[in-house]
Amino acid sequence: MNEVIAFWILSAIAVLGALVAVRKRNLIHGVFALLVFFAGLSGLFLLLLAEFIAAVQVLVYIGAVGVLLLFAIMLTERVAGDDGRRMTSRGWSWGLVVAAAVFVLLLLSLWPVQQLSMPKAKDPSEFLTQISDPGYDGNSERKRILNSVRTIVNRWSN
Amino acid sequence: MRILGGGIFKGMAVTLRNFVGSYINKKERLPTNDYSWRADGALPQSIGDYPKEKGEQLSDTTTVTEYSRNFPMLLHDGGEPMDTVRCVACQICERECPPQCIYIEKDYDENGKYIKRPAVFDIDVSVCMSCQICVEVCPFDAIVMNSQFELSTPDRFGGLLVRRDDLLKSNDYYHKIHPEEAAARDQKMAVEKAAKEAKKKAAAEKAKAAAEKKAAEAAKEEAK
Amino acid sequence: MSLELLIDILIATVPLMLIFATLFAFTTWLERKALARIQNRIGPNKVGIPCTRIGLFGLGQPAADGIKMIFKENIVPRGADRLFHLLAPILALIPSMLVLCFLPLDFPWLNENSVKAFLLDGAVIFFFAITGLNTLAVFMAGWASRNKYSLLGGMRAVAQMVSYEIPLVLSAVIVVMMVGSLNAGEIAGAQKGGNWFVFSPWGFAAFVIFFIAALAETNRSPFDLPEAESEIIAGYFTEYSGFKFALFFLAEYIAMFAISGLAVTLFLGGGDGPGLAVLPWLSVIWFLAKIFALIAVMIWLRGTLPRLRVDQLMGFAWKFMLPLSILNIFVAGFAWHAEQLDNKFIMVITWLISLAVLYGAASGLNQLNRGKVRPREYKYAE
Amino acid sequence: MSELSHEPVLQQFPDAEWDEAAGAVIVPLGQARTMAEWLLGQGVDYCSNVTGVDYLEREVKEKITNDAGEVETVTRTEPARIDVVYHLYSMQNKTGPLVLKQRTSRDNAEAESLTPVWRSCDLQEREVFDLFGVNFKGHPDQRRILMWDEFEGHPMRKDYTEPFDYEWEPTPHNEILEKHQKGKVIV
Amino acid sequence: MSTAAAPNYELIQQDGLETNLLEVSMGPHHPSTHGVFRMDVKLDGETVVDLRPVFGYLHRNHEKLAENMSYLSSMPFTDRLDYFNSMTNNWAYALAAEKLIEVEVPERAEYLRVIMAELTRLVNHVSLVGFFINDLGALGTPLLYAFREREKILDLFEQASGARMMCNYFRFGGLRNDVPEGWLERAAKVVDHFPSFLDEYEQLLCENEIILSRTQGVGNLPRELAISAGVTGPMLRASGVAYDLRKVDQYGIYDRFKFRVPYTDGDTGDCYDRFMIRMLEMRESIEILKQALAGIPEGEIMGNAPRVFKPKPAESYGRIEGPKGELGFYLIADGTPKPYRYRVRPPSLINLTVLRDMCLGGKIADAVIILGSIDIVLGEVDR
Repeated sequence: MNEVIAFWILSAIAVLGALVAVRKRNLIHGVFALLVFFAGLSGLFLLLLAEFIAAVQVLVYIGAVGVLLLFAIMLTERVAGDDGRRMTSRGWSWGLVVAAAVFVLLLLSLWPVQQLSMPKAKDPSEFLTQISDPGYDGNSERKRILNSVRTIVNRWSN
Repeated sequence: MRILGGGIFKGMAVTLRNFVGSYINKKERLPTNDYSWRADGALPQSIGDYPKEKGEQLSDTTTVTEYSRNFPMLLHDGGEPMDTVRCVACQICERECPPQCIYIEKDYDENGKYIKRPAVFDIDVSVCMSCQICVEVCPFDAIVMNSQFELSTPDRFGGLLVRRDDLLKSNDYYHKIHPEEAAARDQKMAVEKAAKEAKKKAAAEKAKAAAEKKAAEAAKEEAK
Repeated sequence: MSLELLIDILIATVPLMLIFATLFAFTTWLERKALARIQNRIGPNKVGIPCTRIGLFGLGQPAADGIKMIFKENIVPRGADRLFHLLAPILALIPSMLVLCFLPLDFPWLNENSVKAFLLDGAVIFFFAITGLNTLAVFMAGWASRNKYSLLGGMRAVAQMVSYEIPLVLSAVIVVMMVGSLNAGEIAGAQKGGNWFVFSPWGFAAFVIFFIAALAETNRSPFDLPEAESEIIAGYFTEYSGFKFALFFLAEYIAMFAISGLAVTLFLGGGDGPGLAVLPWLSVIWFLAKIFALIAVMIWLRGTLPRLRVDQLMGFAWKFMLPLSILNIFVAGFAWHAEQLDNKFIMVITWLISLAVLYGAASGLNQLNRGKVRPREYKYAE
Repeated sequence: MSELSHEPVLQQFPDAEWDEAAGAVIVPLGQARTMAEWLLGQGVDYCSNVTGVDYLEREVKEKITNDAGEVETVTRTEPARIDVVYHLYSMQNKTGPLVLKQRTSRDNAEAESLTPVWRSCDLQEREVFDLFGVNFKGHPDQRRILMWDEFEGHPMRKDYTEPFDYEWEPTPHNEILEKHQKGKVIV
Repeated sequence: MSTAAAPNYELIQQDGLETNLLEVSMGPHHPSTHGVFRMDVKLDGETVVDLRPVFGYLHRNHEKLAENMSYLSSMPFTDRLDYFNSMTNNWAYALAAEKLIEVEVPERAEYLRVIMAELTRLVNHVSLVGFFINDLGALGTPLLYAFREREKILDLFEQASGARMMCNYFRFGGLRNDVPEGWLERAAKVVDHFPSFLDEYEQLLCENEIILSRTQGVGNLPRELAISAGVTGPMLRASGVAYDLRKVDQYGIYDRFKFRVPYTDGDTGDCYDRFMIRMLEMRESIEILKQALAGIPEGEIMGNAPRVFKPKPAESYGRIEGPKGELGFYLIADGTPKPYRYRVRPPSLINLTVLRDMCLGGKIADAVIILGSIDIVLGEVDR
């Protein structure tokens, strides 16, 4: 139950962050919203017991990509002021089409993931003992995640 | 060969020495809190634990050191202040005061005759810059510097404009706060007084001699 | 079931936060007092027990400061981004609090399961990932204040933190390499019995690099450029007052504890120390004592050194620390192989060679970077 | 320090006058820049002090010996003027001072800027411009320096009168005290 | 001479990519502008591309004030010019006025003047070094050590003159009063202790790698520019000109003392040189102080000059080697008790002429330390 609640909360955060990132006029606000989205994503990874990927998600996306974005904005934009420029380009309809296509692709690739399912831990504390257990094989988890990623990629390329 | 970062280590050694020294060798390292290196060796009165408890007043003789000066006071020679005040309201100090902080009015008796003392003598402490020029130009040794420092008040005109009666201090008080200077001033005054008296005496004798001469001449004339 | 989990989590986290918040208060007092003594002053000595004149060496000062901070007016400049202005101190505090969990502190009240909740396999990686968030908080504060000094401070901070994270991580890599694990508990365990990593040439070099980079990461003197008082007022928290400022202050000190704690874990043997066999809970005391030793050095440095200039700071990170820490990784690799041979003589040779290589490289890099900078002679005219 | 003789200057520039009382060379009109450049070539490399002096129109009583050989007191009117005074030294020869004065009228005060010759005149000439209202021809950046840009008048002129809102704080007596009691003076 | 060319106040244009410049107004409220001084700085990133000093916030028209009061009355106002060095300010003014009234200064007074002036130099240089290192970013440690020693000297000033900073001690023709009994011994004690403090100070600062790399090659002032811009004092000597008025003019009784003037060979003239020249000058001041304290005679302290006087119409220019540079007073007497013209030649102001030249191209942190190494006091700049 717990992980389900956590999943929904984190998903909500991620989706909201992504939406705000797209909608915000102010670029800096947008970047920070994007970072919130990354953070939510990292939480989702953690929920999948992919702690390494979660850490890397934080390290690379929030720590490096986010700062890179901020730097880029800082060096190209007038950071001290937010000039209300057009936030949508003229070819937004094409963008909509591409986005819809990507969404459909993702939707198609979603069903095998459900089959993979999350680890069936009856007891949440088992989660933790599982991690700290010396015999716990982190590799198998990673493999599982990798497999799912591979499946998605395969499906998409086929 | 220079050690890598040697200058930084040297500096750190100095700060460490000072850190330890401030516990061991207070005389050397914490001189502002240890006055034993001073000539008189004593912690200045009233500095010791400065922020006093509420209601605990600083005494009238607060002074940082006996050399310090803060703002002027008027001297009198004891007794009823206005009887023995030295100031004659000549207004030299008012004229010479660089920031123009002195205000004097002469005193007149009921007949409109000028009596040699001030009716009003105000010093605006907020304007005064403690320069001591008034003390120097005063020919009567009537104005000297006080060293009381507790003068803060919220009242700009009531508190910071010091009136004549508050400025009047006895010579004894002056001796208490600036012993060396007061003694020197007294001596100087005595010398001046003696010279004046001698001059007066000489003048009197001269007058007497002249009178005698005149008398003698008159007598002569009479005798004629 | 989930209630038990909650209790477990609370038992693990709340004391941690309480202890470090108290230590923070104590450290502010310690720093002020020590700096005062270094500068031949007395430091806070009046505030003790209220309504009495008992000073208690000024130990009441942090409490008084805290109360003052809470009741101070919260000023947000006109034109500032109100939301980010508010979020920045919170975002600064959360990561620094969070990483405290990854320190291998064996509190006696923690049972086997609960304590290990935080001893994730990738604790070290998590540590660096999460401390990296500080950068964002600092930038947020600098940007949201809408003050040119704040912005300059924020830009400096971002550049500085990003640059120094690399030598920081690279020097930690050495320990990870030697132990073969990212788990903080395992790293601390590998150094049991005085077998600390700092007692080897590569370990020492890594420790020094780590410590210097940690100074830069936490914006401590001589790398306190983001808040360089004499240049840009107070850098990114120029426009902060009251409780928000206090949060920044708290975050900075907690980050100091965290990064010192990591240094202790990686190089100074964690909770290792004498007397552990008799009293196992002493390890916590040892751990904290080591953290305080490092913080004392930080204070000492702060009392001694002026700060670097921006370009020198960057040059130091990229031209000195980075090559040296990469070289150090190779040295440590060779040393690891030499260790596998289990031969005393080879070990000694390895030690000497690595000492020579590291020192030679350091002084060579130093010479390269410093150029003609050296004390000069002066002439006199009669 | 040995004196820097004014004789060579007078020889080089016959139009220049020597003011004995002030010990200064009065620079002939329009020759300040050339004279300064010549002096710089002579090793006078250091201009210590630049300032202005304002003289109002005044009557001077002078004793002169008239043709008959009698001493006579004559009153003559000295026109108003502003002097710009330069104190020059030579750092390489360690000699000085040589005082130069540029004379100009008060109404349309104008002098040649010596900043291109000696950089030290830069801020000081700006100060003279600010406080005396002397316009320096050839100064690269003539702005007010001590007073604010919008300020009117030149405070160091002798006939300058304070504006009505001049903040003057004497002892609070008479009208000041009255004003204060009426709440007009905020002290 | 190219260096004497007019300063170019045009914005420096950079080739290649165009970036927006950040305009920062540093001051008048800024921790390290040493008072209410303002620098309008244009920054490209952190690099200073334009700098314009703005001052006048502390302007009180000291000169006009002095023209409306007697010669003696403006003596206390000279204290407030460079409030760190009231003694030397007094001396410069006294020197100029003494030229007008032609009064002899007694021997003992001359010695005491030298002692006071050199103690002032110690106070100024030691605290300047402290402030300078503070500008470099130290947490005030060197400054507080400096203040610890300064305190002892200020105590001496207080015992002699009654005030610690606004001494108002010099008079035309001598000094206001003699020093109290035992003062000379106390002064000797302070002076004897000073070198050991300087040793410690040098150990703390002079080899510190951070200070070396921060100050060397920063704010170079070439010799020709320094001379042309009328830069004086330690700053001039750091640029390689051994020009010290104590040697050149030999005012007072400076010809009797044996001391050396430290200077550089003029290759660098950067902040480090300015800082070190001051450190070395303190040693020489101590030498002078030792000689003066050993050689001071007994006797009168005040020549027979009246307190209020009317000098004959004349002009005089008196200048001394103040701790910050050449401090000059230009007086024109017109036969009244007030000076007709009273002018201060402020070394702080004139040394600021070259601020822009030294700062351009440096970082913003360099601008701060260059300003610190010039050693200005706004009381004197704005007058």
